[in-house]
Amino acid sequence: MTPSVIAGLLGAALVGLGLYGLILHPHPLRKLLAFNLIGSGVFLVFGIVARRGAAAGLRFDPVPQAMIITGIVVAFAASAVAVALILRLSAVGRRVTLDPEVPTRPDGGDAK
Amino acid sequence: MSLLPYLDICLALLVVAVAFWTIAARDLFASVVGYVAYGLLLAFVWIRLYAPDVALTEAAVGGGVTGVLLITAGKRLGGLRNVGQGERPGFGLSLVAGVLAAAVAGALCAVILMLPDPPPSLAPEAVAAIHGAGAGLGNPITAVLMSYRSFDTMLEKMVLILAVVGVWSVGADNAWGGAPAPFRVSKPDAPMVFLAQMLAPVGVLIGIHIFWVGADEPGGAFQGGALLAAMWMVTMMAGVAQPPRVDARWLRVALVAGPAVFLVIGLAGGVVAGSFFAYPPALAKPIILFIEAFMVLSIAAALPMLVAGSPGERPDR
Amino acid sequence: MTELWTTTPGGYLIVLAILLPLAGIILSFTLGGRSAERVALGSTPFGLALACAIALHVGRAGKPIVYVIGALEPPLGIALRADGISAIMLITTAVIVTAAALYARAKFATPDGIRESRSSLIFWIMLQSIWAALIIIFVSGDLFNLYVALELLTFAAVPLVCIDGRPETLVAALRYLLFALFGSICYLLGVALLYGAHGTLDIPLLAQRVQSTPVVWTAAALMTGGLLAKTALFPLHLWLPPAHANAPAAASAVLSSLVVKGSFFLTLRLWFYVLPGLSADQAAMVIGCLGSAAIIAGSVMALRQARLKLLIAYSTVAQIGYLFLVFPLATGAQSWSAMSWSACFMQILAHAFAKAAMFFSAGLLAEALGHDQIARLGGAARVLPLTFLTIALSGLSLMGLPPSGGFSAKWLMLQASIISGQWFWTLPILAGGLLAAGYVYRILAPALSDDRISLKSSPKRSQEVLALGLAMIAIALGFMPQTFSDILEIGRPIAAALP
Amino acid sequence: MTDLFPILLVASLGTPLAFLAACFVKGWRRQVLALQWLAPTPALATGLAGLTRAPLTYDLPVSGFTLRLDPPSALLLAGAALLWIIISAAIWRDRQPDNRWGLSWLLTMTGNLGVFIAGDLVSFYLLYALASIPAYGLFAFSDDGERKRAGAIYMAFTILGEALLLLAFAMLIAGEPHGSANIADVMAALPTSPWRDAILGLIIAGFGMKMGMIPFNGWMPLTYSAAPIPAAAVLSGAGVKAGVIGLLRFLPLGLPLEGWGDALVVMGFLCAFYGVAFGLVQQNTKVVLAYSSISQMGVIMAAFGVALVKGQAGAALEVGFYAANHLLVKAALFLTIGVLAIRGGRLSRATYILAALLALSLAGLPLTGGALAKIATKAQFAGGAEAVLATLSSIGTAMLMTHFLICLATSPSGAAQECPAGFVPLWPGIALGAILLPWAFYPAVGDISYAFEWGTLVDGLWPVALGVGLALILRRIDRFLPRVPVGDSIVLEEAAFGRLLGIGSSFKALDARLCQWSAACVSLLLITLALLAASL
Repeated sequence: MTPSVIAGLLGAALVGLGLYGLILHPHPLRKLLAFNLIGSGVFLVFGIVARRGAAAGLRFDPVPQAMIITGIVVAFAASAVAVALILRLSAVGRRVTLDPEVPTRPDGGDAK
Repeated sequence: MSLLPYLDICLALLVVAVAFWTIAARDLFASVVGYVAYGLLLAFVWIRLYAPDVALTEAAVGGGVTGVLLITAGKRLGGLRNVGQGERPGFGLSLVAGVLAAAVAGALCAVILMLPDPPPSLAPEAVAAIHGAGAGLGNPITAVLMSYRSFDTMLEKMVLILAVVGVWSVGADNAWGGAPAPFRVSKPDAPMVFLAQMLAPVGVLIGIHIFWVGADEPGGAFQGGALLAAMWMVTMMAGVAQPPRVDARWLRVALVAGPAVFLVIGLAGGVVAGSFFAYPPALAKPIILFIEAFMVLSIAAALPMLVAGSPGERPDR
Repeated sequence: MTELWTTTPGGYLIVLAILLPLAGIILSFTLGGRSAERVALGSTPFGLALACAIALHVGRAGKPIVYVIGALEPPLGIALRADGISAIMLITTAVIVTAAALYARAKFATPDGIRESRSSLIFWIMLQSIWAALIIIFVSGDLFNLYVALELLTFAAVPLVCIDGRPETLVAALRYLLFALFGSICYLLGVALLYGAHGTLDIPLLAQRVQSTPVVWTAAALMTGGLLAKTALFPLHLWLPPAHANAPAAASAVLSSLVVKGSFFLTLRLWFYVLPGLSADQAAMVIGCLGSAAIIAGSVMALRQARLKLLIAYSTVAQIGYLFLVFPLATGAQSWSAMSWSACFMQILAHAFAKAAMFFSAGLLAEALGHDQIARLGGAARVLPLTFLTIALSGLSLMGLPPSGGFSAKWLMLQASIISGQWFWTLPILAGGLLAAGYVYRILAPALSDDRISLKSSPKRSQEVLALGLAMIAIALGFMPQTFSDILEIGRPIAAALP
Repeated sequence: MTDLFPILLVASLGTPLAFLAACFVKGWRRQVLALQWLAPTPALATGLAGLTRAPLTYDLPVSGFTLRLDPPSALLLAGAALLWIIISAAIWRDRQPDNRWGLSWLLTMTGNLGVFIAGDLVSFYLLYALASIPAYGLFAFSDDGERKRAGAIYMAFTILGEALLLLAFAMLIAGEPHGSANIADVMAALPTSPWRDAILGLIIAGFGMKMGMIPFNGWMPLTYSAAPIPAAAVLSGAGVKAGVIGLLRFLPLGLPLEGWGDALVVMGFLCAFYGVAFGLVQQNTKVVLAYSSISQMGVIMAAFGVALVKGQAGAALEVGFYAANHLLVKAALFLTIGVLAIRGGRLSRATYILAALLALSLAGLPLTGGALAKIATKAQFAGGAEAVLATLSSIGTAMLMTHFLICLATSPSGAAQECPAGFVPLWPGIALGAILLPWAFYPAVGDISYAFEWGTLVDGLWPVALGVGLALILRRIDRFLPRVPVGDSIVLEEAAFGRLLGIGSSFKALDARLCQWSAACVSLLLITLALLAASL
């Protein structure tokens, strides 16, 4: 088992864990954490791709590594926007949940 | 052979365990803390993958700034009553979700083990390009980020600006123009102030150093900028510095400086070097450093603003 | 084959088209206040001109125009490539963004006495960001670059959803953001696998290298799944109706007519440009079935909505379904694939213009009447004739009645499904038309009755004319000459394989 | 001179379109609508000129549309144009309907005239839709519940018919090897098309909906009773003929097709007797006429069926003549309702005799246009079961028309307000014209002297006399007849539709379930795995 294989399996495990959390946790902040777990799992997959691509005197392929750095920044920005939305939601006194509310208005939609 | 493979396996198991804790913890705050620890552990994995640049980024962002962001948010949400805790998912759904997640992870494992051998790689091209007429930088990652995939990098900085605007946009209408508030502490702690005053200058120096050496060694604009950002956040937490108003002109200029300079130089490349985003070979390194300097500024301004949140929110008690 | 990776004459136009809105964002953000609006409005004519110039170049050259950024060739560098479909989409985007900008002036002008207002600044910056992101999506030749553009698009779209700050819009925005992030992370995972398998992310280069291996198919499945989530294909549409129905009219129009098409466009790029050589009939069938389900379920749900904007949003869910029929109908080098290809783009265009016109009109109605309850529209057509003419014309296109772009699209799609022997697709196509007639009827029939209704305020004539103009374009698309499908074929890999 | 004819052909469609365009010029609309009776004049000229000419196909430049005129369509075009001119002129001379109604009128007129000369699939479909959909505006813009209902049902059948035809047309063009949309080309390719039977089924069902074929007949009585008199006149006269021209164009008449022909014969006669039977139990004069239309369209369908069985290519003109006669007479009958209602109770004997002649013309009373129509279709209904059934249908029509005349004389009618008074002085002329005009056209179809032969006269007279007698007997037992709601089967269809709507709520529940976050995420993973499984 080389480090890259271990890291690959680790990445897959993190994706799986994250998916589970993302599907099931009712709280949006927990979902966000889960999303970040999936994200780091994906970056690990990039990471082993970079590691496997060691060649020509380099111990890694620099292109995927550059992509990871870009990806981490983007993921962070996404988390920040999501956190801002969650905080704002709780500030306006709304139950913080993602599932649709029970419609308050009766549905008048009686098709022709 | 050596102990290293066992260490790797232990590290991986530890990471999985912490990740599991993050998902499974009952308490929101506990899981946030778990996530911060997870970010730091992951940095070690990156080092084992010979990815020091990524390790630095992961430590600074994954562990550091994201940690502050989530802990602040977790603290504020933890005290609130209106967080849906009652709606635990049913057993059937948990089972389905578990099976599906396991299936996806399993498929992914299989596919990762199936990746072709010998692996395709752009490392030779990158090395050749660095030594050739390309960027003339010692750190191939910086070369890729700033030269070959400069377009991605510029877009990523645009994403940061948009994220800042997005974070600001959720504020209340009448608060617009004010400063974001969550860092403001009513009575600054003496040790915190001391720490900020001592740490900040050192941190700033280290940050600038990381950016400067990034041209040839691990490090670069993002890692350096992230450290500067952390220092600014520390000073704001300590009350030594005040968060700026969102309509402050200098803040806006600092935020856009990186992409703006990048864009102007990219355009100028069309005239001077014959192609947009091309650098004259002799001047490639100085130009890249010049752009990166502004990038550092933008990143140092953007990250704290992302953590600080929208203007005018009152801190909870 | 190296001509795929060398800058062609006119290639610089692509870079300028991207940099224009990016510079606009930077300027708008720095200057703030009223300047944001001025910058956004001022740049639209140039953007439109650039889009037309690119289309002209592509049409005249008969092959894609390419720009290699920094003269650094793929696989290490990034190449931008405008082909036939890019050119058509660029023009569509420019027209609709321009119309949205003009329409939004009334609502998002900075009020007097304030230096800068939140909603106006956000709107003008995000509008330009959406434009920039879409342009990149239409012309980028690199899958990772496309990921960043996709994220740019999400980051621009989400704040528009909650721009008025009501709690329900915040929930809608959060749902949208999280689900879109889920989608993009799936996409990114696929990208990582593709790079791991073939060592490049440049589209034509990948197309030469890909083989039918489990790695490639896993990557394709993940990327497709992610993109479908962002396109809100049924049953992944949870975020779309609340997001599109709660945004202000100008934003809804852009979100519904353009933003969802961005990720759809990428799906097309993936299947028809990256993987064209591999046969994936069954996967295409799966996508086609989902599309059919979207047509039926979306239309039925639209029929049952009480709010006009929700009805229009569900109609988008349905209309998106039609687009995905292109997967079973256009794969492989068959005689009918060009027909399905034109049908798909005709549907994209027709829906884009008709839906933008619909949302504009819904906005006008809501302002004029003070509500958007369909049950209370009785007699409204008497007092708002121009608005209802717009709704009727765009409804014509949504139903697929001639002459309209919607009709041309369905006409070609029906023919393609019959010729290809996949007659079963005709059922959802026809049923969708019938149901669409039902929901358009639900809007129009009460409005055309003789009931009395009073206006809160009369709508601005200029806004009404803008909406009508877009609806007329949707109708005029029905008269599109043959050159339209010729342009669409420019640079399509499968086209080369056809006799 | 030969070069002028294509110009005339283009003008017959171009003039109404120009009027339509002029409506959108600021300030012109009112005048344009008032003058729209001029719009069909080129179509009238074209129709008259085309009666005796060889078929002409003319490709319009740029648009890719094709126009086509042959004697059968010329006959229908001339009749329709004449009808539109007279009725439009009378309406706008008398009063100014509102612009919305006027515009619907002009749109319907444009589509209706155009459908007779459309020569390719796309323009036919377009004009057919134009002839059908805006007609909604002629009666359903109202806050009256019954009219709204009629409008909704009319629209439902129209759109359903359009959908069936769209599929049929797509199959037609798909079967044409060169991708031509020209009707002549696609019809030439039809016999060898792999989808021949599906196409014929869809064509018959689609146009059958327009012609009130059972079980799609319910909309017709509802619509005609909801529509004001002039609108009912043009819809029943010219509007329904869009279905006839459809069958004329899209049934492969030169080709013996036993199965489809027989089916059409059975269906046609079924409709013919169904219309009579259900019409006889109605009291509202407009509804009675609507049922008569169902019956007459059934006869036309049956004639087409026989032509299909026997492979008679010439049947087009003969059936076209039958349809043209019905066009004139039915419109005149609707106007009769209005005019007699305006005049009130004081009806002169002459008026009543004229009305009776007009009504019985439909049944084929000798020396009227109806007799010629019957003679024209004798090639179809000669010998065997068809002849018997055709005679029975004549008797039925005579009964129904007598019933109509009785209702006209006895039951009070609220039609007075719906009919412009301008028709009153015109009516005798219109009625006489409807009876006599077919004589002028007949030479294009056959030998006119046959109509005066003794045997022909007797053959024409006895069924009418028998029908009138039976109707008078029926009147005695009127009280024992069941009362059927207007539109008969539509009541059941509405109930079934209501059931269908119930599915909507289960869709809503499904949608609410799928819109749960966890369900959506699970769907995403399932889709991804399904795609993977499908492509491996």
